[in-house]
Amino acid sequence: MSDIILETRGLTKRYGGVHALEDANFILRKGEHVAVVGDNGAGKSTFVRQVTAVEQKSAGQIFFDGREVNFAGPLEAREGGIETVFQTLALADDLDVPSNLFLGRELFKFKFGPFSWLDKKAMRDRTLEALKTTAVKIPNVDNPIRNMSGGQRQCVSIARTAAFASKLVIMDEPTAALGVQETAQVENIIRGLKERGIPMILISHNLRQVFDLVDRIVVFRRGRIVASLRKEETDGNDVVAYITGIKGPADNVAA
Amino acid sequence: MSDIILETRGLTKRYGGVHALEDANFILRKGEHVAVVGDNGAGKSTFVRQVTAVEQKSAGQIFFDGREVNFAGPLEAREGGIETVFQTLALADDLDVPSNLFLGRELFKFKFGPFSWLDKKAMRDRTLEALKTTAVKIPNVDNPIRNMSGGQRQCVSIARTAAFASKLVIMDEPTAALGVQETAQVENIIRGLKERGIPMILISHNLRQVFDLVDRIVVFRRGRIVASLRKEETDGNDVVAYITGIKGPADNVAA
Amino acid sequence: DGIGVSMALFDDNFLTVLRNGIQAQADAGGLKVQIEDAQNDVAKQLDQINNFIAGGVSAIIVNPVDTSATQAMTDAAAAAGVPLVYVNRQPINVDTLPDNQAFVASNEVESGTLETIALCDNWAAEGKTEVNVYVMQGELSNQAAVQRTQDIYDVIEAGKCKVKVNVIDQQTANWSRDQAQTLMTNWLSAGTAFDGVIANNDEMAIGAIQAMKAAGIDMKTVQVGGVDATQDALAAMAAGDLDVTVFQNAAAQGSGALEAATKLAAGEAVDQKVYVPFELVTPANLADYMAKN
Amino acid sequence: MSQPTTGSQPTGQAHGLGGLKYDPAKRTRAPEWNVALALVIMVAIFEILNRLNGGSFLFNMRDNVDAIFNQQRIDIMLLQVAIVGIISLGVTQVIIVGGIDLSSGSVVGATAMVTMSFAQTALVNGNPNPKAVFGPEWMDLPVLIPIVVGLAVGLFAGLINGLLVAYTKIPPFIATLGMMVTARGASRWWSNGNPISFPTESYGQLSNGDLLGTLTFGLVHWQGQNPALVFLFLAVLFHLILNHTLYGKWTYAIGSNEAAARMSGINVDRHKVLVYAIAGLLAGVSAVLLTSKNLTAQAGMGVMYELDAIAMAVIGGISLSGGRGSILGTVLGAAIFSVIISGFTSIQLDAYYQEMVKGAIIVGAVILDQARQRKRMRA
Amino acid sequence: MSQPTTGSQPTGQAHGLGGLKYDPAKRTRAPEWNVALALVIMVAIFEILNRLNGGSFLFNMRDNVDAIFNQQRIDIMLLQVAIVGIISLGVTQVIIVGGIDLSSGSVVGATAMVTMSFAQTALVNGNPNPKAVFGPEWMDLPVLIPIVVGLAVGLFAGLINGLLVAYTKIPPFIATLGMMVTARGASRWWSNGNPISFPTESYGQLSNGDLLGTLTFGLVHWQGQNPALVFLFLAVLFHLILNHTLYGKWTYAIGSNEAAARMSGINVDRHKVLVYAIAGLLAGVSAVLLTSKNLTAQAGMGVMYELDAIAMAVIGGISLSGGRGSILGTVLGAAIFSVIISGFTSIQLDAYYQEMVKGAIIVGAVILDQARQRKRMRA
Ligand SMILES: Nc1ncnc2c1ncn2[C@@H]1O[C@H](COP(=O)(O)OP(=O)(O)OP(=O)(O)O)[C@@H](O)[C@H]1O
Ligand SMILES: Nc1ncnc2c1ncn2[C@@H]1O[C@H](COP(=O)(O)OP(=O)(O)OP(=O)(O)O)[C@@H](O)[C@H]1O
Ligand SMILES: [Mg+2]
Ligand SMILES: [Mg+2]
Repeated sequence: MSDIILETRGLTKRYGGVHALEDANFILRKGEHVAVVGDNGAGKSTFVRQVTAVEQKSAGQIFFDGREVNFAGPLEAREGGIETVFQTLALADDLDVPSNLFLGRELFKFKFGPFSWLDKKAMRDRTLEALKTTAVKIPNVDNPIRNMSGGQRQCVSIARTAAFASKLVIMDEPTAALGVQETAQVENIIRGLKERGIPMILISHNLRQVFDLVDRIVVFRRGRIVASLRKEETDGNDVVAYITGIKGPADNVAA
Repeated sequence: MSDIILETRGLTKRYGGVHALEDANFILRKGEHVAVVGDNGAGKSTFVRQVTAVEQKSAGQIFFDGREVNFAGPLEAREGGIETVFQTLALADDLDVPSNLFLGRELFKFKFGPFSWLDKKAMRDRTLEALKTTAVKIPNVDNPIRNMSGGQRQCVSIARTAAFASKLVIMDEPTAALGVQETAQVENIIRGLKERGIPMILISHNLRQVFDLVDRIVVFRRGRIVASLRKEETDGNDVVAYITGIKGPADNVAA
Repeated sequence: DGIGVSMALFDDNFLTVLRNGIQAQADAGGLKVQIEDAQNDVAKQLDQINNFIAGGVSAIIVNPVDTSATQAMTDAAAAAGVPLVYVNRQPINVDTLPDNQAFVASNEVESGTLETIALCDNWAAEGKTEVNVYVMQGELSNQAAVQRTQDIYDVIEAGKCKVKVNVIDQQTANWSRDQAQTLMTNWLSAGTAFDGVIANNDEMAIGAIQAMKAAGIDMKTVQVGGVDATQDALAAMAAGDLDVTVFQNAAAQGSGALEAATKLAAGEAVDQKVYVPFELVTPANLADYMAKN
Repeated sequence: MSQPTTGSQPTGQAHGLGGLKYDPAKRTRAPEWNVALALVIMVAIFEILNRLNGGSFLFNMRDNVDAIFNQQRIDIMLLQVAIVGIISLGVTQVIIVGGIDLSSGSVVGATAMVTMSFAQTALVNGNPNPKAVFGPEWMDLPVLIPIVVGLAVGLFAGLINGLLVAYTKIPPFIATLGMMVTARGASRWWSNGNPISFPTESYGQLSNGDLLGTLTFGLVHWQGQNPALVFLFLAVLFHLILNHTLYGKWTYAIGSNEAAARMSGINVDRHKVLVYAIAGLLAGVSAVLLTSKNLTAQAGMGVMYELDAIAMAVIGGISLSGGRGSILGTVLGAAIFSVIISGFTSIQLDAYYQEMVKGAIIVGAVILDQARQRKRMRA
Repeated sequence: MSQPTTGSQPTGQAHGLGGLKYDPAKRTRAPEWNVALALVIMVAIFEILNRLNGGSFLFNMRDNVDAIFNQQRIDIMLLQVAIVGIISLGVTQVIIVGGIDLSSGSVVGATAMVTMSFAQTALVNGNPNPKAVFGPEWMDLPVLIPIVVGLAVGLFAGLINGLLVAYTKIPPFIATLGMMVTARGASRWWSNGNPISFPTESYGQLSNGDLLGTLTFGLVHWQGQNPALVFLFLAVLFHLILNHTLYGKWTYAIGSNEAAARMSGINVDRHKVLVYAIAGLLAGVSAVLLTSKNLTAQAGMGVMYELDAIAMAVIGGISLSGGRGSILGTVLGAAIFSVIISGFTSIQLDAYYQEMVKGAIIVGAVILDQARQRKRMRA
């Protein structure tokens, strides 16, 4: 058995005529934390959407946990063990916090197919615990998520992912909307994942954070992977040089 | 004439039983740039929504440009001269970039009430110019905004506000989703506003950015304004102390 | 107090005349009537009857949506002891009605039969032996439509028609002039030669006429028949466009029903069955009907 | 950085989890309250109008009967909405899951025709059944057969709706509009437009009987007709299911944000099929009760029921964009509907005006509901 | 930090503004293409079926007429959808703005009744008009009066819809459902359910005339009946308005994201009123043409038109959640509708099957459209 948990070969995604992701070869080892950085529109979220099968890739292969996978949708990806915080948060606005946290993984009093009886109390209690780990303040967890602030929603989403983490965690800009305290808390959660040996892909525009948390930095530019840098062998200026195209493969711009 | 452009007295907003904003007394002088900081859920966006009349306040008074105002809606606020980048972006997903940029302020070939003929070419040209100022890369401005990345959307929103800035600009976490380059560019836009003497309220969780850009920092905590600090007289630790409640008015927590 | 009336459908031209007949009679007699529209829904009609009973009316008149659905209504009224009169359409349980129920109705079998035979006679008079015709049906779920169409085939099969009739096509125009116009034009666009149109009602016949006139067809060369003898139909007949229609005395049915209901409410005995016959209308006797509908 | 005092303080205190002041007494009231209020107002208006005429809308005015309420009025008010109400329970779920069902009325029509064909009796007054659809060997079947057939046909139509919506991704409005047209065609085609009548006695008893007999609570009597009993039973059943089972949670989740539900690992497509199938099944129940109550089946049965069912749900406070609404609301909406129908007859309002006023009342009830909700939000 | 080479490179080159590879040849094709394709397929199928019977669906088979196409078929196909098509133009705009209009059919009915009352002629075959609504002084009015009355009544109904939707914030489904019920009631009440007939000759000429005469393009002839002319004229007009004026831009913007439109300073409420008012006005136009074509007005006129109009728009690729769709799509949708109607008659399909097949075709057309759109997205 190799120690590679996720590998993509030639992963490509086109939207109509837009080549949003081209020929991405990416490797993630067990226990490794990797950051994906790049300009807006560089294709980072697109990469995540292909790996988690939210969209169907145009070309390429994905290997997960030792075998080639072709997830039909995010459901299968999650069942395979990939937990994701998406950039556009996957929350049901009309439901309260516990319902969102346990969405798709409800706790039951007794099971009976779709008509299984929910254990609301247990879900609520465990929600309050999970929220503590993110330090977020929510006045009333029984209110629908619709009315919560950007940061509060983000924290619900992260709490969910952390609580159910298994083989691979992906977070797409998890702290973008967070305050100082909450950001620190989420960074703690990420360190906790590292300790538990759970591999992770972190997408972030915050280079300070990236250098704090991960082992390796992968740079996207114009839909392509242009660099993969070990943290010890690089620095902020170097990364920015790759992001902006000063370093790296020559732009093959026709015009 | 006083030099105060915006003042709120006792501004209060309750959602059902939640007191999201209480008794906010806030002053902004002409030409001044003020940052609003605070935890997630502290009431920052709520404050913005009351000032711009997206919601109707529960109590309190708002004075703008020398007289008390009671805007009926964001339309009036904008006509009054307040330009805003909202946290939830105000973009029409099915329209292309130029249409979004000029939404509510279209250019015409000739005017005839609602049936005025649009000057599409002029709007497109001026859009390309405006986007240059934000350094964002958008493959095809004629595509609907629906398909753009988080950062691209954010830039469209900022480009719009910057292009039409008049008496007061409010930005609610404008760089949260932006990359390194784009953030730098937006910060340049904000400096440009300062030079043009346009007053501004900037909401941000990024203290580095706040200290770089503004004159004064107002701290929100649990729905109340707990501090207003001149940049020269404070530092990061001090601000964080107010945000987290170590400094500032004692918490009147009952339990 | 008062009398409750449940009509099958307000939008129907013929039933409107009947309804007006009831109202006129009631006004003349100083009676209070409450007329409801069942909108062609059997279930709604049954509910209306129950609502009348709850409101304590002295008698009920029903123009049944469905003549085979009357048992439930009869039961409901009988259980509450309220007299009931069926009008215009013969209830299926006509032979087993309780004493305080009656009906004033016409036999739909006559309408289509009179219409078809008259058209056949006209073709025969023109010297034809074999004719090609189009048949326009009313709403398919409506019994009058089903019965009047059936009448056509019954006449043909029973040999009561003097010429050989070939039905080129039979489609529904849902009682509507507009749909009939469209349907007729579509038929015309096929270019098949034909000798006439048999329609289940006058509105559709008029729609067909308008389409044919728009296409430049000489109305003397085709026979068109309808049912109802509405004012529009009579005018079309006077203009020489419509050849046959059938008159049903709606006003008489309406007033007759109200009379029976009042008597039953007062505890008097009445004839349990009253038939009002259909009457054939052709240009020859057109003048007699001008003022009737 | 120091850790602030957050923790899980029980809500309902002066300060919630986030330290914001929280005043539970002022929390937004459930929307069902507004609907209930509208219902009471409407009943009161009709009562007053009736009193002006010397009658009463709800109360017993006859000296010879020992009851508080006008028993017949109560009976008919429950009975007349029971059948559309049952459809509305299914439509409510379809709307909550983010869809719409325009086909329910037509499905009732088609199901009625098929069901009744298996419920016919062989002899009518000693003569062979004049409306026979099949031969005599298909007559006088045990009552269970038409019931099963009815439920199966409804379920089948619902399944098709669900499969179309879930797997072809066409808008539910279109899928069910197509089903509406098709099912109406099918109900006409089944017996060439002829009505189908004369069911067996036991079939007729389904709706016209009263399983539990007349229920008496002191001076309040209720005949307890079967359709009304079934309606109330199903309402309670689905209220529990929507609030306490996985089915309910997923239904709300999908309606609230389908993409999120999908990403959360809910099998959205399969669940949608289930919801539409249940709605179809309820249309089947409705068709059985309807034909049994009227002792006939007609191709035109159920016309416009879909709009009435949707209107009931909407008056009950459902959101047509999905994710919100409740069975309780729909039942209250049905009650308002029933009061309107019976109320108009009781005050002898001219039928010409009834439709006009009915339209205005539907709109008015929803406006009232919305206005009160907005007001509470602002307070 | 250095400034990268961005700038406004014209799109359509190998690299767009963002430096991503951009291949314009593969860009998603306009959805109208799929609808047009469905139309062609459907025509082809009917042509083949007709040929099997020795006839032709579209082409002229008569030796004595010198034309390529079956002129009468083309004429009726244009005429039969013109009137619902005009409504559909308004419904399209209402759907794009994020609403729905269930009232258009009933508004046509009510408008027809009122309009016709002012279009009556005094003498029929020498006798006084037996259907007279008003006294003789209100008869034989200039044709302009009923036209203005018709447009005004339609506009008024549309205004009410718009005001309800915009200012009470109730869902458009409910507002227009209320209007649907109310308008139908009004059309019955107007003349106690009696039809109103015998218009003046000039009024009848409105629809039955052909203003431009028969239009001939080589061997292709078209009678150019007025309703079809009006429909095509209005379609072109609103196509231009939606694509090139402020009205169009705002309509799409509000449908796409109402909150965003509001925050951008669009007077959303006033604009909605305008859109619904225009839809009402178009229903008025439709009512005038309909009564003039049929020379009568009946309370039941326009029943189900609203669903046909919505179906046309949806077949034309509109999104019921607003923000997307086009007049061109709706016109193509209307064409598909027309082909279905005429096609069925041309192959003499039994009426009982027509409805069933029609439902399937509506659903099938939309499935095809969706499938092709998804396929292109994936390519
Ligand atoms: N459905 C779509 N159709 C067309 N283009 C799309 C679609 N989705 C994304 N794109 C384009 O693909 C490119 C990559 O988008 P992506 O969301 O992956 O960027 P990103 O790297 O995540 O940026 P950000 O940091 O701003 O989130 C963008 O130019 C975007 O406009
Ligand atoms: N419509 C609403 N109904 C009920 N509560 C609401 C509503 N809108 C906001 N709140 C609550 O009010 C509080 C303040 O929210 P607000 O959006 O102003 O926070 P914020 O300071 O902008 O936070 P962030 O930094 O996360 O954006 C939050 O606790 C939120 O849950
Ligand atoms: Mg992204
Ligand atoms: Mg905020």
